[in-house]
Parts: sequence; structure tokens; C-alpha cells
Amino acid sequence: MYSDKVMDHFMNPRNVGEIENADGVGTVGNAKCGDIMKIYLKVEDDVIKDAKFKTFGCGAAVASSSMATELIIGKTLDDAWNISNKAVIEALEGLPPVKVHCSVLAEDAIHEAINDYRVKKGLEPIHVEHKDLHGCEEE
Amino acid sequence: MKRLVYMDHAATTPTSTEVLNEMLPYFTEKFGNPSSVYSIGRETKSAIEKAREQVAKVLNADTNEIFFTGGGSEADNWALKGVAMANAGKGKHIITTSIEHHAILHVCEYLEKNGYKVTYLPVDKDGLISIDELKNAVTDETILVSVMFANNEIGTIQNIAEIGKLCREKKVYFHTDAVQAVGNVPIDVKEMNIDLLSLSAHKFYGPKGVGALYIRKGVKIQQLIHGGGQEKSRRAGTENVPGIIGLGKAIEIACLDIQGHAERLIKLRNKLIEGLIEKIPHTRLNGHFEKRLPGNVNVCFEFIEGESLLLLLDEMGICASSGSACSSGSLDPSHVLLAIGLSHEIAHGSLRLSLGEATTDEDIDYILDVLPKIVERLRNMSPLYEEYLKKGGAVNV
Amino acid sequence: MKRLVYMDHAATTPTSTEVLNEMLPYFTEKFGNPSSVYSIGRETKSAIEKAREQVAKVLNADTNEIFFTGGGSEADNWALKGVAMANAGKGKHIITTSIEHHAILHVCEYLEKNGYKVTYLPVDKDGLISIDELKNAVTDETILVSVMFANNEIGTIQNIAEIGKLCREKKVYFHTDAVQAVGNVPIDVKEMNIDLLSLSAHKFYGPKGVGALYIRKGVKIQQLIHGGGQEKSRRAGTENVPGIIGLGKAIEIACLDIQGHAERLIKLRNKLIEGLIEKIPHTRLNGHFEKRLPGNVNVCFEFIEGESLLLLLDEMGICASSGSACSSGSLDPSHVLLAIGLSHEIAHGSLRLSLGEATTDEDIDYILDVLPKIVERLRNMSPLYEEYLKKGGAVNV
Ligand SMILES: Cc1ncc(COP(=O)(O)O)c(C=O)c1O
Ligand SMILES: Cc1ncc(COP(=O)(O)O)c(C=O)c1O
Ligand code: FES
Ligand code: FES
Repeated sequence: MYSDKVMDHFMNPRNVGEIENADGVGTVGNAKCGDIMKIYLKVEDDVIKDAKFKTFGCGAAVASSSMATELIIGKTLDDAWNISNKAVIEALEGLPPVKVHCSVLAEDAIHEAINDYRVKKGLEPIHVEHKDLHGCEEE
Repeated sequence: MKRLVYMDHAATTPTSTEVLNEMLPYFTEKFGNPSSVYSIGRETKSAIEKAREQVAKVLNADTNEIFFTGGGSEADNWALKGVAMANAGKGKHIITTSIEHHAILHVCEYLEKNGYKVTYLPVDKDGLISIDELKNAVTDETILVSVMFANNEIGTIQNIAEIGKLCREKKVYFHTDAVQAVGNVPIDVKEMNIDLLSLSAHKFYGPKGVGALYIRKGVKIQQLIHGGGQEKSRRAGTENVPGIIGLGKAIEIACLDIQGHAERLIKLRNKLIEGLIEKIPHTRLNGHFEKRLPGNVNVCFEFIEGESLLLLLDEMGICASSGSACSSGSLDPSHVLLAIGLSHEIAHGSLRLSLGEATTDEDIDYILDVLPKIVERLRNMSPLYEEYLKKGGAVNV
Repeated sequence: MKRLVYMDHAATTPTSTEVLNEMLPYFTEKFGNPSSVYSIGRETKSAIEKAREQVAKVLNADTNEIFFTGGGSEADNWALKGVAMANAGKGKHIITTSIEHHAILHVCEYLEKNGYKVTYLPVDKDGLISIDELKNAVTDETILVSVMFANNEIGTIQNIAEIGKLCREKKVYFHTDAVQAVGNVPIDVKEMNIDLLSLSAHKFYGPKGVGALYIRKGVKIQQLIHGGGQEKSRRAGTENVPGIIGLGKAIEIACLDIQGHAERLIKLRNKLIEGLIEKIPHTRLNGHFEKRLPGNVNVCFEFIEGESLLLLLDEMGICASSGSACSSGSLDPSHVLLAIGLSHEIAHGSLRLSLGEATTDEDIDYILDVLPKIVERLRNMSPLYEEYLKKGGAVNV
């Protein structure tokens, strides 16, 4: 079902945990749907110095969060913003079709965390299209 | 070699060697078409009739009340659609429960689209329906009550004899999906007043792709599969001879000492349940504590999600399931867990461990060693757990 | 040991050892439920997908157009009922032929009882339908044409590509029951414009109780068996894993050298046909002489009755059938033989000998030696024959 890469990131997730006094925190998803993803950022000079995550969700959700944190660490906020769920899927060497939304969660979580940082800095949050593909989202 | 602990007997069981050996000659040597006149056809015909007797005996039915099908789902579809269509003249109301297998629920939805009315009885927190509610639901239009014998997810066993008695009094047909019960719980269709009963061989160490429907003599039912004259012109198609032979042998073996078999499993099951509740905080047992399949354990671990749990268990060689095997891959939590009153959140963290012939006491010890660590690991990455701790939840670690 | 000459391959074939060996591990070791998350479930899942590819390749279909069923009859029922119900909005007219298998004809009768109109196309003396008659039968209400690829009794092969072309032009779905054709005749669903196609493993050295329906992408069809999410939620029920593996392997083997296989059989078949006509007076070949299944011989011997013939043949170790295996035991003469214009009287004296892998040249010699004597013996006790002789019939003995 899952690629070796997904299983690797699921079995040995990178950057699990929280960052005390994080510069930005993004939480997306919904426990009702069986997935919540939380990403913490440490930012210096518009560069993501560190990222950590906590995820309640399936194997794909855990692997997507792990991969997402790897992809954004060391990137500028602008570059990190532009990391799409497709990039996460590619880096994971594919996800089953029913699991694509798990990677969307990762993209959304990055956006949320960056916007949280911006708001804390007194900047306007960047507008995001609502991308979440959840069928079970609360009406 | 990696240790393999198969704890998903409710999803399917291996075909036992004894059963397979019985089947083998019917593939290559005794392969005649049972409908033929010549001897190699007649010999498969009588082997099928022997299997029919084996099934009838175990259920206390008559041989000519047993019809072989391509599995449990076909039997369920046949029972419901067949009775609904043949008795539409009397009425178009069917009563079932909210915790049936999809092979019943999706047929009910289909019937609803085709002009039938279906009442889905709720269940209590243990998964039991109320006889009073059933009684109140029956109207002049009711033609069929379908209540599963034992639930595939939470293992709860209904009060089938009581339901049967009520249905007989009310003169409505009573079907029970006994796919999980056969081979685990004694069944007597006469004493329990069952009119139709579905079963599937691969749940009791027989082969996949073969099942049976018991139809009490006199029950009005239409065919599901039309065609040739097989199964007394009620279920067309060249008979799955090896499969039917296997089903017969498997049901015979499973019911030889059904009591002893159950006692052994119940002991292991209870040890597992008690161990999990003791070792893992925020764990809840789903289903009735006593009216429960001998091999069924179903628990929810708060703050974690089922699929991740299954993957980590698989890494440790433990095969288990979360909700019914049929719906894994879908995102909705199990309808059964929601029906017994669990929140979506908690239902997502469910785990079913189903024990069987191969399960040993060492397997239980192994699970009780491995599972708490896995749950802890997942909780440590769960934002829900983090939140819970921050809110000052008294976690009794 | 008594000589056994199995000449009923059209009724069923033995599962070949090669196929059985492929299946065996899936009973006892690789028994995981394909819907499960853990590795022993995933491994059966990918084995099923491999079988799906094997089927798709042979038919020139896409993998996701192949759906496994519990046999040929289920596939036929699904195709007809499923298309009829899903397209009732467009129209309620179906066209089929008068020589279909009961798995089609009885479904059509069922549909007629439920408000559909069915046209049964006649066939000529060779068993072929007329394309012009088909063209004329299509109306605005027509949703489906179902014409069998090759007939199970007389072996006649229809002009499937022509029929497919017409249906595509007329924008009606085209289903073909290819249960007898698969493994014997090359099939290309794209080239032949086939929308749905039924097949059954036990006709080509695979196991009984498993078949498949090809459904072209985009065809509107309802489910026949509702329930779990198997087969992309289109055919519920735990998959018959060993059966499906067997079907895949068997179809692959059968189609490796379909031409060579056919040529060998055609030679033996023609020798048998010519020998019988030469040696037994008042013998008539049924079915088309050339557009005919490689292994099919169907003849009528005047003045005698089929069942007696079968019993005497069985005594000599020859397994054969008279009409379709499904209707033997019934008293009506074959609807197929009546449809090609035979009188009841003559139709009762029909014999089908169907050749297969195991058939040798010596078998043909043996039959050509034994059968004339049996026919003579029966004729000598036939009052019809006596009458005929008295009327001075010129019997060329
Ligand atoms: C032409 C034809 N269609 C359908 C069937 C039914 O297939 P099965 O017996 O596998 O259900 C058969 C064989 O019996 C057949 O010959
Ligand atoms: C309660 C119940 N009913 C019906 C079925 C369907 O049986 P099968 O998968 O053999 O079609 C199952 C098993 O999947 C089951 O557990
Ligand atoms: S988190 Fe929803 S299925 Fe992966
Ligand atoms: S003579 Fe026996 S069936 Fe008619």
C-alpha cells in the first residue's frame, strides 16, 4: 500500500515533538475525521531554522508531516510557503489516491504555521484557498 | 524469521490442512460436473449432498433447506432481496439494526431506493438491540426482520432465540447473518425460530468464496442468480465443488467440540482484555463483556488513530484490524462504534484483535508486551494527547 | 482399470495441476484478507491484481475493467440485471437470442416479469443470428444487446465483431456471454467493440466457482451483490483468493498458444465428425460446420433418445452430454436444438462430445469404434426405427 519511503518516514519519523516558545504554530485537521496535524516553527531572519510536528492520523499523515518538516527546514519562509502537497507526495515517492488529502494537510499546516508567525510579527496573513479535501469536515 | 501473530480471525481464517486435503481430489480427479449423468459427475453430486448434510446437521436444519452460495455477502443479498421481492405483495417494510455488516446495510439502502421502507434499530452501549423496540417497530407491512447473530467488529451476540420467538409470533420472517457466529456459538435454527441464516466458509477454516443460505422450508423467496437448474433451481451456476466439500468438512470440524473450543478462546480473550485495560490507561472495551464472541477483543485507545496502530503492529508481526476489514481504506470511522455511542474521535482509535485456532498463551503475552509500547509511542506524537496533558489531565502512567 | 474418455469439456474441465499448484499456497499460508493493512493481506491483494492483469491482457482490456465473480452465471446475471436497472431511464428493451444459456434466458424472463421487453432473435439452421434482423430489432428503447460468443451446445460462433460494430453505431451496450469461447477463440474486446463479457474459470482448466465480468470503462451498471468495498465497491464479498489466482493462471496458459491448441482440437474434431457421419446412418451434425468451437461435436442420431445413449456410453467409460449439462434431468429437449429447426423427436437423440486438452487420437478411434455399436443397439430397440424400416426407409447400413 505504502512506498518504502512512506514507511521509512512513518516508522522513523523525523522531527517529532514540540518547540517551546515556537515562532509559529499551525494546527489543521479535525479529530472527528481522524486526523490532526500540528507544525511548530523556529524562524531566524526569515529562514526556518527548525521545525517539529505532532500528528494524530494515519500512516500517510505521519509520513507527510515528517517529510514536510524535512523539506522546510533551512528554507526561507517564501520558499517554504511554496512547497505544495504534490512536492510532499513526490518526496515520499507516492501516496495511494485515498491518502492524497493527508499530504494536503501537511501543506495546510505549513501555511497555518507561517501565517501564525506573520501575525505574531504584525504582518498580514497570506490568504489561502481552502484546499482541504476532507469529506468528513464539520459542516 | 519474524514472529507472526495472526490476530485477525474475524476477517478471515486460513483453510485448515484437513479441510484442504478433503478438497484436493475434487480439483483434478473428481472434477465431473455434478449435473451430468455419467459416473464422475454423479460422484461429485453425492459429495455435495454429503456437505449439505454436514451443514444441516450443525444447524439442526433439513438437508433440503441448505443452499450453497459464493460467500456470505451473496447469502445476505439473496436473503434480503429475495424475501423483499417475493413478499412485496404482503408489505414493503423491513427491520434491521444499525450495526449490521455492509452486506446487509448496503442491500437495505438499495431496497430503500426501490420502494421499501427500512427501520434501523439502535443498539445500547454494549451493542444489543432492545426486544421491546423491535416489537414496537413491527407493523402490518413488515415482512422481514434481519438481525445479525454476532457482530463482526465488537463481537456482541444478540438474543437470537428471543428475537426468533417474537418474529414467529408476529408472523414475519427472521433472517440472521451468522457469518461470525457459525463455528463459534451453538446454533439451532428450529429452537431459535430462524427462517433464514447466512454463513461463509472462510470464517471457520474453510475456503474463501463459498457460503450457504439456510432457507426454512416454506419461506417465500426469489432467486438472486437465475440460470441453470443447480441447487434445486434456486441458485444457478456450476457448483464450486471443492469449495462446497471444504465448507462441509470445515463446519463439521468447527462444531465437533464447539464448547471446548470456545472455552479455550474465552480464557485467552479475557486475559488479553484484562491485560490491556490494566497496562494501557485510557483504554475502553467495546461490546458486551459476556455476550461476546469467544475470540473477539475490541478496544479503543484514546488520543491515537487506528491505521498507524495497525502499521506499527504489523512491523512487530501482529496482524490486526481497526473496524471491519471491508471498510479499511475509507475515512469514516466504523458505523458500529458510532452506533454504540462512541465519538468520532475515540472511534478512530479502535483496534480489533480476533483470536482463533492458532492463538497461544505466548501470543497473548507477546501482545501485552508490545502493544503498550506502541500506544505510548503514538501518544507521544499525538497533538491530542499533548493537549490533554496540558489541560492537566490526570494521566495515571 | 476401465478406460475413461472424458468428452464433456464444455460442461467442465479438470483444474490443471499447474493451475492448482499456483493456488495452493493461498489456502493455508498466504491466506490474509486482501482488504487488510498488514503484509499478509497486502500480498494476497497484489496476487489478485496480478490475476486481473492476466485476464485483461488476454482480452485486450484494461485491468480496471475486470471484476471477479462467483462464476459465469453470476457474471451473466450481473451484466443483464445491472445494465437493465442502471439504464431503465433510457429504455427498457433488451435484445438477445433464442439460443442463449439459461443464465441469460432465465434472467431475461425475470426482467420481463419486471417490466422489461425482450426480443429473442431467431437463428438459422447453423445457429447464426442475422445481422439485419438484429439491426431491425433495435429501437429507441433498446439499452442492451446480449449475444453469446459461442454456443455451449452446438458450438456455433457468432459474428461478434459485426454485432459489436452495429451496437456501437446504434449506441446500445453489447454484452457477450463468452463462457465457452474464452481459451478457445481469440478475443479482443476493443477491436470487437464489446462492452461487457462474461467468463468462467472451470471451462478453461481453472477452478469451479469463480468467473469474471469485463465491464468497459464508462458502462453504466448497477451492482448485483452489495456490501463491502471489494472489487472497487462493485462486487462485494471477501475475494475467493485461490480461485482468482487459479483463474488468472488458467487463462494465461489457455491463451499462450490459442492457435496451436485450436488447430490440434479441430483436427481431432473433424476426424470424429466425419467418422460418425460415415459410420452411422441417419446422423446429422448440429451447428455451423466452420464457425464452430474447436472442441465441439454435436450430432443427432435419429430414432434414439439421448439419456439412454449417455448411460451406455458411460458404461464404456465415455463421458458425454446430451444438450446442456444444466438441463439434463429435465424432460424438455434442448431449446437450442429446437431453435435451429430440429423436431422434438430428433432433438431428443442429440449427443454432445466436447474435446479438450486430454483428448487423444486414440480416444477418437475408441469412440468411433464404440459409438456405432451403441447406436445400433438402441435403434434395434426403438419402435420409431422399426416403424421407419417398415415404411421401407432405405437404410444404408
Ligand atoms: C455459455 C454459458 N454461459 C454460462 C454458463 C454458466 O457458467 P457457470 O456454470 O460457471 O456459472 C455456462 C456453463 O455452464 C455456459 O456454457
Ligand atoms: C457479519 C458478516 N457478514 C457478512 C460478511 C461477508 O461475508 P463474505 O466476505 O464471505 O462475503 C462478513 C465478513 O466479511 C461478516 O463478518
Ligand atoms: S490523515 Fe486522514 S486518512 Fe490519512
Ligand atoms: S421416458 Fe423416462 S423421461 Fe420420458
